[in-house]
Amino acid sequence: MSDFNPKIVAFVCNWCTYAGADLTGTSRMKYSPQVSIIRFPCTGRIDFMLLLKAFANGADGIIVSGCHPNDCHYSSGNFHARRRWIIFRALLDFLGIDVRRVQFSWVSAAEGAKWAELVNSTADHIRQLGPFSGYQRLRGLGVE
Amino acid sequence: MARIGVFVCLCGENISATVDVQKVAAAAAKIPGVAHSVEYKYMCSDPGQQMIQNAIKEKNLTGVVVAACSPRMHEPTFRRACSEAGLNPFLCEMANIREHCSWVHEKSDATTNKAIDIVRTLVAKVKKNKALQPIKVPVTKTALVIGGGIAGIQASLDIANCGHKVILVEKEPSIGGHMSQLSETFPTLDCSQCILTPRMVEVAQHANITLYSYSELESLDGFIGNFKARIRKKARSLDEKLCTGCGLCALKCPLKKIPSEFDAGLGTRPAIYVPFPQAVPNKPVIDRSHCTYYLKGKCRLCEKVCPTQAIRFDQEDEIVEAEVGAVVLASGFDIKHGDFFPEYGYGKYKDVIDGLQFERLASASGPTLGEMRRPSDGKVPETVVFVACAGSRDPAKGIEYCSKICCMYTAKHAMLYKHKVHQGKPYVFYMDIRAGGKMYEEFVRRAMEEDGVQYIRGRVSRIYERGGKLIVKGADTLLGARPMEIEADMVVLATAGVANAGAEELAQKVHVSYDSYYFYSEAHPKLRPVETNTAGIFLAGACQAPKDIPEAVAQASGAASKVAAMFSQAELVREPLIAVVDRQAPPLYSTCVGCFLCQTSCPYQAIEKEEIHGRDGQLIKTVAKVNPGLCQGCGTCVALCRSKSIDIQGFSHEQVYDEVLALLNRGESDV
Amino acid sequence: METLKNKARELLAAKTVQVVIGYGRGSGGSSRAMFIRDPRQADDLVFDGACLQNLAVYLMKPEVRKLGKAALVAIPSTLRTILQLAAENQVGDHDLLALAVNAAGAVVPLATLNAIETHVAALDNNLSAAEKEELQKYESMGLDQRRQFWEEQFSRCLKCYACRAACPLCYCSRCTVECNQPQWIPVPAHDLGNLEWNIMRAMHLAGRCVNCGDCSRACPVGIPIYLLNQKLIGEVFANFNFRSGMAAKTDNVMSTFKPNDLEDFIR
Amino acid sequence: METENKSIRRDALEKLFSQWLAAGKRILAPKKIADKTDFAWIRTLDEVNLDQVQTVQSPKTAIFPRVEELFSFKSSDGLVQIRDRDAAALGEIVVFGLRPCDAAAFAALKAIFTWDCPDRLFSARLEKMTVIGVACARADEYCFCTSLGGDPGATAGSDILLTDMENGQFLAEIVSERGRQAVQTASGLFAPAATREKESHLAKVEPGFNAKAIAPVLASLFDDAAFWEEQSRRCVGCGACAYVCPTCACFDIQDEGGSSGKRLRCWDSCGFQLFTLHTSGHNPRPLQSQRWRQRLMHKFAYMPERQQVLGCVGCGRCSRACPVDMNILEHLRAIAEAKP
Repeated sequence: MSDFNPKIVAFVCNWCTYAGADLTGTSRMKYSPQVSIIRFPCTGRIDFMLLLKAFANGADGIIVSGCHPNDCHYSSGNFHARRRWIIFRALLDFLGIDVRRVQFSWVSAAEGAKWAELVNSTADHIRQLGPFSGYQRLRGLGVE
Repeated sequence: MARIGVFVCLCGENISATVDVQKVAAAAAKIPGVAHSVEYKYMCSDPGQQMIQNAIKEKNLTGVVVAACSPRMHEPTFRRACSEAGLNPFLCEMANIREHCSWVHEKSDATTNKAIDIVRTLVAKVKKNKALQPIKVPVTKTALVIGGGIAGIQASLDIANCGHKVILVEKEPSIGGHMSQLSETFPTLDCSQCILTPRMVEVAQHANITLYSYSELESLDGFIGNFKARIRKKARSLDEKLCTGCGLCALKCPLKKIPSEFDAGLGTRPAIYVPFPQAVPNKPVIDRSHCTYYLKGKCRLCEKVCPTQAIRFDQEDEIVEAEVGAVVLASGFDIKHGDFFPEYGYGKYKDVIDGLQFERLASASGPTLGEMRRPSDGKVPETVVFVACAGSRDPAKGIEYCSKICCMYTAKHAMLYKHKVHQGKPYVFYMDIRAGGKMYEEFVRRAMEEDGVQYIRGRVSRIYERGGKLIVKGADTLLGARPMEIEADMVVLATAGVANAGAEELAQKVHVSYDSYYFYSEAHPKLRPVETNTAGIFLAGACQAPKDIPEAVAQASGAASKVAAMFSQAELVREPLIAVVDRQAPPLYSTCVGCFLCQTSCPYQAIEKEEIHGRDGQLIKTVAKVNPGLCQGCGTCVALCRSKSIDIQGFSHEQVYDEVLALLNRGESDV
Repeated sequence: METLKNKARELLAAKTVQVVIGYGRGSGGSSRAMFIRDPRQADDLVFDGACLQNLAVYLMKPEVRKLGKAALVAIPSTLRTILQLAAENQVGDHDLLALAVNAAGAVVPLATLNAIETHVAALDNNLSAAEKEELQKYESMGLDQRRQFWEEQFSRCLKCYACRAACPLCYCSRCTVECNQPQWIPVPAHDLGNLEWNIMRAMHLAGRCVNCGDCSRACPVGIPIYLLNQKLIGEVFANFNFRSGMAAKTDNVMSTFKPNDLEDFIR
Repeated sequence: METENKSIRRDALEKLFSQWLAAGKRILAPKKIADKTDFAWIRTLDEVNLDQVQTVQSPKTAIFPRVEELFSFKSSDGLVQIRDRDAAALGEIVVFGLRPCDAAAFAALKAIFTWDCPDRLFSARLEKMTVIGVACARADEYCFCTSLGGDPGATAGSDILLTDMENGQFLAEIVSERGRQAVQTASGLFAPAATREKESHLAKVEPGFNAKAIAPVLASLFDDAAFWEEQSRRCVGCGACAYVCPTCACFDIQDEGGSSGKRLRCWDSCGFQLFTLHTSGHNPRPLQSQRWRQRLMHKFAYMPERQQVLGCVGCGRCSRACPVDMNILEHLRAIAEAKP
């Protein structure tokens, strides 16, 4: 699957990870262009439905990233998000949906290097897993 | 139909070096709804901004996407430019193709395609942007300061001196707090009351300050700029207007032997009393828990002797209501007392005292008039052992933090003792000496070198009495943990600084968060140290954590400047990027079903209950309502709401949903 | 049985309640909900092993609410539903009278939420051994095996929303599936739409579902959606030590957090 | 045409199936799935289960699929191209093992889809459908076909109706031209019928009420809110009844995909409060009782009036599928006996 270029969507919070990704840029660190960022005020804002929409629309992988515990700009948004993810992951796994497709992480505004590393390793990982056909094949099924 | 303008920036070569900007602009032009698409060398430059403004007018654009650097860099720039051209600033978005694209990828088609993806995503978003108006919240320009210690006094004076009204609430009969109990202050050894009492008087006389002493906050409702406070004025049993503070009542009161709070229990006071001579206000209060009349129904001697008939035995507590715009919490701290240290015999041996008691012993206005006489027999102690970290930094005692002030006041105590008892032998048991601060380290050195205070590094394990002496058992860890035993005449424990007994209750009344030690939590440990997470409520002094005087004063002034800044405009103007609860036409009124899960998730108590009543006045339903004064726009409630009845402006369901779809669906038109 | 009938008569006669919501005889020996407003109808009340429907669903139905204060014949899951509804501000204290039937067949009237709490606390509210065993069966499957199983199941989903309608905790006046700006869940009952609907349903019931099983009983094509609820009931308990429907006042487990929540999946 | 009577051995059906499949026909037949039996696309005879009284769903999906594509669209450079669904490309379908009530129901669907303007795709699917019914040997308390003019051995709507003669043979009544063609292509499998007597092999369904009486009563009951509330009080407003119903034809139109996608038609139900909700927030049928009334009115008053056909064949599926045991037969009896 070496010639496979995965589509990866990153849902990140504005205050930590988005700023961290900015730092990656200002530090001119390089990473895989397969990942594009969508900006949210806080990980607490990220609706699990959006992750499903990303998969349904052809995402092979997803990164969800925000402030480290206790660093949340809104003090507890990331804690609420974390609790939601715990349950969401359990459900996806139970439904046979490969949770390795979603990488959760904390990347602070100072961790430009971590962001680059996270994106590259995630891209490699998803490349190994191949296209998320298990989910994408659903599109169109059940329509006469 | 949307008419979006896309403005692709080359950023010199920062973007164009790796991204084919012509291709990006061309692709953007093909995105449905894009009416105008150009590239330019420096979009943020004046000609660049001019270019955008002209396009807005000529092509009458309904939205703008600037594909350039990070919005964290230039979003304000371009939004301002748009609004100057008559386009609502919130109809402008930035596509970050520099930090998130050109700078992090090599020159390639993939990089250009990603830039196009980003632009397409932001075009999809901006199509769903709504023109938003800044939120304006009216401000009542009166501040409520809770706590009349040095922090509360400083904050009150600073705010009042900015020309704003202040209501200062102090639960004790007099303001002054712990500082008024201190003898001298480190590192200058100037008399505490000499520097404090002028400030107290200033408070009393200040035209902008209303002082409610012997009063407590009953409740606080409302939100930033618009709080409603209810204050309980406890009955002094006295008509303050008539009372001249002559003190005759206290003189004649038959009870004299009530332990004085001010003297930390070392001195005594009558049942009707003024805590200390320089008290502000200088009006007595009857301690009903001791007064013979209240206990036995007879006496009323004070009433007879009062030249102005000011005594009011039947006086009741009074509730005063006040509208305030901001609140400063300066409720201070306390120190550990009582049987917290059984191993040190504290509370058991009269001559094992705490730091505050020593302050009173050393104070010229104290029970011994400043003479160094030990509590038990009034003898001058020959040998005094000072124990630092009594309780602090001791997980076993459940207090893991450093109380911060002890190192310094212990050095001060040892010095004061030496200055008063020249032949005396002061010893200090310590763990580490933390003397960070201007002239602090020098101060401790002086204690050691000039005043010959014996510093022993080690914990005290036990203190017990033997032949009229207090035996202090410890170890000198610098001498290979050599066991030490000192025969002392008096022991002073630098007991841990802790939150006030009422700290939790007060926090819950005003809805601020606190840590596991009941010290109040600041909004951000570094960047917002004087704010709380509840907008409009600020912190000053030791209610946040143990502090020395200069720190408490500095923070108080910081809080005061926050309040003054808030009061400097007629209304608060806030970005409208906040949550809103769905409203509908009758019969539905709102899709909210009022489960109020959102309420439990909100870090800012911004979600209120709103009752919707029919014409007949009868309740139809209770739904959530976001208080725009409190909401900070995190959106946690939005993701939690099952019926999607809460949305957040600027990151709405439609906006983020369309972003996801646009990012992943490359139309045939582009690339 | 007689005691139940008598209780119903007594409550209606004394006008303590305006309606008794209970079980009557249904088609083919089944049971069905009945709404008794006239003491004389009380004779038709039945209570036996066939009485499985969670009648709390009617507490949220305007047509029933307008009848006035109700006495509700309550099986254990109904009682827990009432508490969960209270925790979600949908029913208040003294809004209704729950009529529990204890093992001995005696009627236990529970007039306050507090009384219901006490009653529920004494019951076994864990997943049954059989339920755990069945979950185990699926958890031990391979990922792909599970995917295929659910794909086959959901491919039969009609999107008739009987699961939603039968669930007393699906009381939103506008369900997310009814939002079309944006269209969160596709309206058609194709495989993707069915999967998304079922994921959303399970997520929205996480930390709330009391495992009454009505969703699955309601499903005309027999999709075992109770498995999803039970899975999440187990996860919520294992991770957050929380069980829904035990207290009338509780911060919902999914809208609160603990600083030390599981973290090992986050980089 | 004149009905022709033939017979076919049970085991010959296997051959029949393989011939159909070989000819590219798809077969929709009752199949056991877990503890339920429902129509499914099957490949072999042993998948088929004819023992059940009735399937969960009706076979209407053969001509009115749960979700079907009407056309696809693509927009680029401001232009939208639409590609219509190619009706000619639709494959042949054999519906096997449905009950006489279901066969009769196709007439009701046809009446709706060809009423004012004939539905292109529906008509095409109908054209390509062969209906092989199997008469009812058993019935249950939910069945009431006989109250509505049907019966367990009725041939109406079938191209061929099979009756299990309980001796390894099926009586095959060839009802239509399409039936005759089916027999011809399967020559050798069908033999002349020994007997045409089938009554003894049929289920008995006692008429439950007088259908004629219903329509006028309904009209007079329209404004009797209390009556409908009483009937529908336990209804929780799901769409199960409509989705399993062989004659319910309400549908929704949905576009999926952004700049390029499909327009889909999918089932809908008048039982949903959303069904009649206006954008303004106003809902002409805000109450479940009104939606229940609409369901009955449409089947027993509006359709007879507009399409001269009843919207119900008495299959009893809605009663069996209902999570709260809304038994339609019971309710119809109550209506027939109601004194307006």
